[in-house]
Order: sequence, then structure tokens, then C-alpha cells
Amino acid sequence: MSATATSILNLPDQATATIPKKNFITAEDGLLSWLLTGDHKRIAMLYIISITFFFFIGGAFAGLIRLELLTPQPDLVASDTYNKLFTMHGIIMVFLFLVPSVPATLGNFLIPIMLGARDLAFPKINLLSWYLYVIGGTLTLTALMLGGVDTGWTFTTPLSTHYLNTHVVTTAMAIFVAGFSSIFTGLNFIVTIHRMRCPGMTWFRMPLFVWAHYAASVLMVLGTPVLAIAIVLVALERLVGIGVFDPTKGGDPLLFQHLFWFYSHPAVYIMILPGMGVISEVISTFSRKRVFGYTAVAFSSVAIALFGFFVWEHHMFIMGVSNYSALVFSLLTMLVAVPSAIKIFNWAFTLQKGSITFETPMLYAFGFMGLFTIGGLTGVFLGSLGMDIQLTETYFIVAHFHFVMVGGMLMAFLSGVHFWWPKMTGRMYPESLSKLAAVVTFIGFNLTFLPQFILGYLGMPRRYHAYPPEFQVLNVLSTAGATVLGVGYLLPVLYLAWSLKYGPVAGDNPWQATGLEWQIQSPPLTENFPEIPIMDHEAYDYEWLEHKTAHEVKAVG
Amino acid sequence: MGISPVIWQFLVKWLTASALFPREGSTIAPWMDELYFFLLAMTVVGLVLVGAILFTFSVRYRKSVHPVATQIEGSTLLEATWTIIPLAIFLITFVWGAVLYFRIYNPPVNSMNIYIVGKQWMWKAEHPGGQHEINALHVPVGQNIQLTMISQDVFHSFSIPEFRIKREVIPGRYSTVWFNATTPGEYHLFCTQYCGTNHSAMIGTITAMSPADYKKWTEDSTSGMSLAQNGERLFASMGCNACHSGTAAARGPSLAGVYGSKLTLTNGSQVLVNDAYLRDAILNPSQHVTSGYAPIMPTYQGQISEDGLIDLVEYLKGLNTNYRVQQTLTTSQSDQTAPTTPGVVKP
Amino acid sequence: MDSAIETTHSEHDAAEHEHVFVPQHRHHFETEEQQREAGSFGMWLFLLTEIMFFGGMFFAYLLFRNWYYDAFVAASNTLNIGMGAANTAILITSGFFMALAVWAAEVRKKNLLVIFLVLTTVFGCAFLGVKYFEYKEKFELHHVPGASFDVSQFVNPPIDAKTGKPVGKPLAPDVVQHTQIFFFLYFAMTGMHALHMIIGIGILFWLLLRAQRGEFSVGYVAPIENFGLYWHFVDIVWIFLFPLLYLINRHPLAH
Amino acid sequence: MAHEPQHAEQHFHDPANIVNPEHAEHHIVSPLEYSFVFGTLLLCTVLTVFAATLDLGVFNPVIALAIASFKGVIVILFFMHVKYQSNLIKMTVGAGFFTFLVLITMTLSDYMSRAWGLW
Repeated sequence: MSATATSILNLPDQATATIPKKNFITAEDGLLSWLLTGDHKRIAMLYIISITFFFFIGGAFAGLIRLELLTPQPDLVASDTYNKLFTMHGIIMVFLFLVPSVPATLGNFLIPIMLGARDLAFPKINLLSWYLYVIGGTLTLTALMLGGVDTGWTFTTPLSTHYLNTHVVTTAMAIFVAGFSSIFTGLNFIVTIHRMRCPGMTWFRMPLFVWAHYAASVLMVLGTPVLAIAIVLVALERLVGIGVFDPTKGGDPLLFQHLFWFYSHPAVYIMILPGMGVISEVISTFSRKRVFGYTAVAFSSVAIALFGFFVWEHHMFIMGVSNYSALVFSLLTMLVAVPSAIKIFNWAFTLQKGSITFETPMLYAFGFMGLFTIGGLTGVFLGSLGMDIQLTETYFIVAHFHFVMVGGMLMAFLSGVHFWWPKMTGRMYPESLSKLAAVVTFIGFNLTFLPQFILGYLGMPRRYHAYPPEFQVLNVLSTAGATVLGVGYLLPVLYLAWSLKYGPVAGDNPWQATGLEWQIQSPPLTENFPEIPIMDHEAYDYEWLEHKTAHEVKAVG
Repeated sequence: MGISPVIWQFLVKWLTASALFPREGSTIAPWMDELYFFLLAMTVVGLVLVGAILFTFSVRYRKSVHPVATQIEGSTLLEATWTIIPLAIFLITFVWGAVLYFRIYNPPVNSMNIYIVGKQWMWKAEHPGGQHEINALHVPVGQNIQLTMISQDVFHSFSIPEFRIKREVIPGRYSTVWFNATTPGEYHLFCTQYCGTNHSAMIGTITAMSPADYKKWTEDSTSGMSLAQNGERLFASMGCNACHSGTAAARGPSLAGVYGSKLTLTNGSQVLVNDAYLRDAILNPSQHVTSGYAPIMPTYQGQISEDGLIDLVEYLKGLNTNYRVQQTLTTSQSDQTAPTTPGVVKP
Repeated sequence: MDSAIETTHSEHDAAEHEHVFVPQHRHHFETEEQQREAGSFGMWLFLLTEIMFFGGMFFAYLLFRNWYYDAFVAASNTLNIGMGAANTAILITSGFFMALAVWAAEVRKKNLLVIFLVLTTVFGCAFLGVKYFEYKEKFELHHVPGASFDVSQFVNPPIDAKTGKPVGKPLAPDVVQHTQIFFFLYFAMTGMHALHMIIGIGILFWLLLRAQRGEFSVGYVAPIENFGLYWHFVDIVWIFLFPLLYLINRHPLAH
Repeated sequence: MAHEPQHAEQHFHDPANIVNPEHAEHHIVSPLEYSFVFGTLLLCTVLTVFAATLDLGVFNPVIALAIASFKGVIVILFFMHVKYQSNLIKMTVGAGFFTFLVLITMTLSDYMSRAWGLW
């Protein structure tokens, strides 16, 4: 036992420990065995590789954007190129990274195991959704190779339908296909959660990670098709030349906005909810305590999913919508902020009377809590009608959603990847290096995006290639922060890759966590459980774990 | 080791010229800033609260001090607390924000009206006196100014951060915003809605000047014709006066004094005649036939620019009597024929 | 750790197969019942996405019909109610045979199943055939949105041979362009519907092949049942499209 | 471990979640029932076409949509077996139409109230 007073990390004796010979990675050999697999764990691995690839492409675009904004003059790239950069950054990051990030990787890997099932309900559909993702990604890259697209990821009509001659239709197809990938993932999760729970796994014994994914999946299934039809209508309008979004022919561009944001607002909850699920697991494990107010956290996920469908018009407050309906949507926006506050406080109080250690996943989780608090509260600025007038379409909104999406989601993603890395690969990552990466990421992130709040209130518009010189100091700070942030994101890739071969053997349950996934071997067998388990305790029941461990020691002794 | 004086000078200049907080240039700005500071305080308090809780618990219950965790289920009282208190704060924010929104988007009745036309990638401002400006707007301080804005192509957004106003400029529809500048000076004008290649070049300067200076400026930059005069000329050249002549035998309704009145249409509905209605009635006349008249007016879609429409609207706003209409009609009939009804509109 | 579980592993594989009732039973489901219910629940969730997909277009139709009532009335009245009604009946019949096919599979009657699936396919194709003639007529009248769209029929409505009066009220030139929005939505909605039918017929052929091999007459009915859900959903979309596009504008309000 | 789906007297092992409201027995609808539904659907089609020939003013669309909804409901209930399905499926169907309703009403709340004021 290597657990000390400052760590719960409990690795087996490295001299004798080995990775189990039989596991899902060694089960079959050859590329085809991966490309045609039905195993949710292998598909999760495929996803991890592909979303990391797209993350770094999107990140490279972000780097170029920040580099251009180092000086007020439009000097690094041409305006067209700049517009393509931020469009591609947005499309890749939103549709090819953030939406599938936690659900398709960690969710895919863990949900069946957490429920005590052998696989997702529809393994072939799961594989199909990865292929759809790859096709969507390839189409995006095709559009990029052919010369890019400069609509902005929001595809504002009539700009995208009648005033641009870039590859809008190709990109629209890419998003359509990637959208179906996300629909199938969500569908698979919902069916699995309803139908595949092991005996004794009641709804209120499920880990909060599963609850969060359930809520996110409902949003994926119900929201994404509306985006699909909006994007199809845009493509048709470009092909036919007439359509329902063209004001000169009697169409209404705001209709597009309504349909687009009907999905794209819930989409931000699709992105953040799974991250919240990760945080629940991590905070509980590293404070050795049941999550404070389990039911409140579970229901707040469901509440976010439900209210999430009633607030989309807050993206259009200044776009000429009816002021009366703006009132209604603003009020509902205030309501959707409450469940997030509930979650934050419940996580904070989970620490109370715990026995807290500060391993890397926990550091990322702390980072998440701080940054998400800022991101969430600045969201209230934007939901407030009057304030929205000054702040929308400026760098304030850029900073706000990066705080939620990058500060929140990416922190949660990295937290989860570190947390479950020993389970997925059987090997530990290097602890001190990863702590350094967590700290670097946190500092870099704040340096990048805090100045943008100030810039936003000053009025610097988003998507600007050139800007007045008095904004330069803050932009330089932001670019400097982005450099640090870039290092913070490169580090994990390097040391995680290193750990695949050289990391210490992790054993079954290095964190002494309670989840079902920690009670099986790492990496797991293809069928997860030799026998379907029986859930006879609540989630996060550390007393049960203690009892079980003591029993095992006795049995072995 | 000393720093090079050139670099030092550059740094000082760079830092002193940089801004951290926008100037308050209009009467709306202080209202907006009050709400902003309230929200900022809320964020800081929230962040400090969460930070303090995390920090305290992390120190007190770290493993070396507190090796065995005590299991706690939860607390309904605490849950209620952190549901109700944030909700209350958010609701205050909602009401406050809503009040501000209605202030900014409800122009006072006695405002001076300036028209803005947005197009890729420039702003065109049209003063009632006929002064046209590109990417610039001169306004007097201390006067309520209403902007009536429209876009010729895509969505744009008219933003003056130092006045704390912003409004989307929409194709095919007037949108309005108003302000009352307090301090003379120059302010940034931005297009904040992404509108294509040169989006970031669609900027301009707002010059707020004292009323006397403004008067001088209007006299210096007059083009000789006011918007209404341009409109009157259009009214005659497009043949509007042939039907809207105000005589008993006229085929169209008299337009004198029509602005601001309530009209009854053929379908029985009542409408208030405002800028948007007039514009719409010129482009889609068959949808706006005044009760008692035949739907014979041709459409002017595609035959008149947004600027022309603004001229016409401005002309009709000030039209109190049909005397000049009839005078123009009699003098122009000899040499000018009204355009015939356009036939089938082929796309 | 977990050694007790590990040892049972190899026996487990053998044990699992004892409970497999049909070869189509997948290893990760514990029972066939669970698999069947998971399948149909999954199909229903997919249909939810379809509801929302068509929902966007239904909303667009609702909105523009209110805005451009006259143009929608005129354009809608050029559609052929006879063909629309016939198509409705054809599609309902196709759906009826699909429902019977599900029954035939449930009671394990292979020949009946194949016959019903063939009938379903035949009526599905008949629907598309009628649709083809409708589209062709629109094409000839230049009612397909795009560069060759022609509004003359709405500006000067043709004289009805029987009554000797124009078939509809002529539209003013400023609203006549809005007929194009109607036809855009008409083609988008019926086109999407037809696309779903074509995909469905493709799957039907595949199911037919498998039914012919007797795969669905041994108690394994899930694919037939789930496809039935899809096919009936396509029916329902048409059940709403028919009145919305063809019927509700026949007697325009004289506002 | 028991793998057989013993429907009764099992409390813990419940592989298909049989004792919960998400489950329903597999019900086979008889061809006769299908025929009745089919007949009703055809009848309704005739009825709706007939109703379209009458001038009922504002009630024309109302009646057409009411008949369509009725047809839709019986297709869902009988052809799609929802009547014999678990509460889970019933709720799922309900959720779909509910979200569609949210899309329509919330969006219409904008379009309808735009003309109320001066903005």
C-alpha cells in the first residue's frame, strides 16, 4: 500500500505487478479489429484519438487568431483568411471537439461499466456514430482544403446563404453528418441507461456521471435534428437560390436564428453537463465522501436539460425579436442559472468533513469550479436584457463562453482523462508533471480570457481582424496567456503518450474509488464483467468499499 | 542594467494610451454602469464565497489533518438556501436589466431622427437636413437622437460602446435605438455583427459636438437638398403624385397628415402609420390597401433603394398639405409621364 | 483481488449460450426480452429526432402561411387534391400491410410475412409513382423554385372550363413572389418525406430478402417491428402534410 | 446467477427491468383490430377530403387538422402498438410532441408579439 498522508494513490508493488494479459486492448490484434469493433471501450479509444486530432487543429487556428490580434493592424493574415480561421476554429471546436468530447470518450467507455452492463445497447450504432463523426470531420477538412469557409460557426443568414462564395454547403454537410453522430451517441446512452442497468442498479444508485450524461443525451436527441433541418434549409437555399431565410424574397432571417439557437443553446448544456458529471465523480473520490445532496445534483442536471429548451432566444435579444418575448426568455434564462449554482455549492460542501487529497484530477476539478463559477455568473450578465445590449457580440461574450466551454468543459475533460487514465490503459500518468500541467493550464487560461472581459465591456467587437490601438495592451496579455495555455495542453499529450509504455502499473483501483468501474481489472475485459454484478449499495458508498477491501484482504490472507 | 529609453517611452505611451474602462458618453451610460457594477459585485462575491468554501474545507479537511471522512447525506436547509438566494439575486438582475432594455429601445417622443443605412462594409448616415456621411456621424450633445436603421444586405450591428448602445441593423426592416450624448468628443462606431470579409473595417467615428458647433457643421456640409426635398422629387418622378394627389377624383388616398394617424385597411384592421408602415406600403402595397380604395398600386420592389425609401418616408412625415403635390402634378404632366404599371415581375 | 470472479469467467461464456433462444440474440443483452425492448425504445428515440426534424419545416410552413396567406392559398390550390387523396389512401394501405406483416412475423407465418412485405413495398412504390407525376406537373408548370420559376399563372389565373371564371383571385405583383416560398416548402417537406420513403423501400427489400430466408419467422421479430414503427411514422408525417398542403387553403377567408 | 427471466418472485435480479414501469408484456395485435383501424383511417381520409369541399370559414383548417391528429393518434396507438407499450414508451412519444410544441409556441411568442408595440 503506497497511500500516504497526502495521497490516496495506491499502486500495486511495481516489482511484481503486471497488466492483465487478457483485456480489451489485447483481445484482438490488427487495425481491422479496431475499425470494425463493437466494443464501447475500443470505440471510446478511437474517439479519444480523433477528437485530440481535431482539438489540436482547432487549437492551431486559435493560436493563429491570437497571433494576428497581437497588433492592432491587420498584418499577419488577410481579412478573408482571418474570417476563415475563426470560422474553422468555431466549427471544429464546437462540433468536432466539445460536443463529443466527454460523452463520446469517457461516457462511451464508462457508462456501460458504471451501469454494470457488458456494452452499450447498440454497439453497431455506436461504431456507426464514430464513422459519422469521422465523415463529418473529413468533410470539414475537405472544406478547409478547398479554401475554407467564412460564415462564422453560427451561419448567420442571409450572409451564409447569399453573400459568400466559400464552401458553405460542404461545411453544412459536415455539420449535418456530425450532428447525426451525436444523435446516435445520445440515443444509445438513453436506451442503455433505461434498459441495461444491472440488478439492483436503481436510478438513485447510479453515479452522477450517468445522470449528467442522461440529461445531455436527451438534449442531443431532441435538439440536434432542429439544427439538422436548419442547416439543410441553408444548403437548399444556396443551391436553389430561393428560400425561407432570404428577406429580399419574403423570407425571414430570424427564423434561421430561432431554429439554429433552438439547438445551439441546448448544445452548450450538451457540452457542459457531461463535464459536470466528471466533476461529481472526482470531487467525491478525492474527498472520500458521498456527493453532498446527491438527489439535488442529479435533479439539477435534469432541470438544466429541461430549462435548456426554453431560453434560446437570449442569443437574439438585440436582433429585432419582440421585446415582450425577450422578457419571457430573459426570465427563463435567470431560472436556468439556478441549477448550476446548486451544483457548485453541493460540490463545495462535498469537501466538508471529507479527507481531501490533491491529485491531478482534483486540481483540474478545483480549476473547473473556479472558472465555471466565473463563466456561469458572467452568463447572468448576458441573460440580463439591458446588460446584454452592451456586452453581446463583443469580447465579453467570447470570454464568457470560453470560461464555460474551455475553463469548464476542457478542465473537466482533462480531469476525467487523468482520473480514468489508469482504468483505460492500466498505467499511471506521471503525477508531478501532470500537476504542473494543471497549474500551467489554469494560469494560462486566466491570463488569456480575463483581459477579454475588460475588452468586451470596452466594446471591442468579436470577430474583428483589426482593432483600435488602445485595446492593444489587453490583447497582448491575452495572446501571452494563449501561449502558456498552449503549453498546458501540449504537456498532457506528451506525458500521457509516454505513460502508455513507461507509466507505473496502476492496478485495479488506484484511487480507492467506489464506482463499479474500479472494481474490475484495468484495462477491463472486453465483456467488462465476467459476471453481471449486483448493485447492493448506494453510489459513493465508501463504507461499503472499506468493508469489501477488508474482506478481500482477509480472504487473500 | 538599464532599459533602453526608446523602449521605455514606448511602454509608457502604450500603457497610458490603453483603456480599461469605457468613457461614459451618453445619458444611458451611467445606468448601464450601475447595473454592470452590481453584476460585477455579484460575481466577485460569488467567486469569493465559493473560493473561501473550497479553501477552508481544503485546509481543514485535508487528509493529513482529517484522515477519515465523515459521511454526510446532504441538507435540505442548505439546498433551499442556495436555491433561493441565487434565484432572488438573478430575479433582481432580470428586473433591472429589463428596465434598462426598455429605456434603450424606447426612443423618447421628441427625438431628432437620423437615418442609418448599413451595407457591406460601410455605414451611411442621413441627417434630416440632407447631410450624408459615410462611416461618420455628427450629433449634437444634450439632445435625444433616434436612429432609424436598416441594412441593404446582411445583418449588421450598430454599436457605440461609449454610449452603451447597440442594435442589430436588419435587412428589410427598420430597427431603432436612441441616445443622448453628454460630452463632446469622438467615439468609436463598430459593426459588431459579423458581416463578411471586411467586417472589422466597418467602423466609424461618432462626433458629439455642442449644439452650436453642430448647427455650423450642418450648414457647412449641406448638400442643398433636405431628405424631404429629395423625397418630394422622388414622389413626383416615380409618379406617386398621379394617384396620391389629394383631389376628390384621386385613385389613391391623400397622404397629407397620414404619418402618425390610424388607418383602416380593406381587411378591416387598424394600423398606426409609422416609418416601417410607410416603407412596407411602398414595397408591398397590396398588403396595405386603405379601406375604400382599389388595390391598384404597383409594387416598387427593386425600383427604389433604401436611401430613396428613407427620402420618401421623410417627405411623407412632413407632408401636411397637398397643395405642392397638386402644383407639381400640373407642371410635370406636360413633360413627364408617370411610370406605367410594371407588368408581370419575372425573376 | 477479484480472483473469485475471474475464475468463473471461462465457464461463463458457455453458460451464456444456454440462454440464447435465437441466433440473433446479442451477447451483451441478458435476455431476448431486454434486447427487444431496447430495440424498440431506441427506434422510438430515433423517431423523436424525426419529429423535431420535420418540426422545423412544419413551423416554417405555419409561419409563412400566416404571413403570406393569399399567396399560399393561390399556390396551394394548384395542387391536385385527387392525387393527394389517392396517395393518402395508398400510403395508409401500405401502412396497413406493414402492420399485418408485423402480425405475421409475430405468429411466425413466413409466407404471409413475405406477402405482406411485398404488398407494403408495392404500395410504397405506388405512392412514389403518384408523387412523380405530381412533381412532373409542377416542373412543367415552372412551379419548381429557382431560376425558372414562373408566376404568370398566379398573376393571370387561367379560366376554368366549367365555370368560365378564373380559378382563383389574381395576386398582386408584390405578393406573387411569395408563392415561391410555398413551393419551396412544398418541395422541401414532400421531398424529405419522399426521401424517407425511398430509404424505407430500400430497407424493405433487404427485410424481404431476410424474411424469405425465414429469419423473422422463428420468434425474432424486432427488425420487422422496428421498421414498422419507422414506416408508420412516415405515414403520420404524410397524414399531416396532406391537409396542410392540399386541403386547408381551399376556402380562403375573405379578410 | 440466474439468467432466466423469471417474471415473478424475483426481487433483486431483474435483467430486463421487468418489475419496473418501463416494461410491458409483448402484446400481439390481431389482424381484425388492424382492419378496423385501417377502415377508420380510410373513412377519415374521405371525410377530410369531403370537409375540404365545404366552406366552413375558419373551421376548415381546424377540422382538417383535428381529423389529421385523430388519424395520427390511432396510427400511433394501434399500428405502432403504443397502447400496449410501457409507460416509458408512452412518455417518450409524449416528450417528442412536447418538445415540438415548445419549439412552436416559444418561437411564435416572438412572432406574435412583435406587432404589439412600436418596436
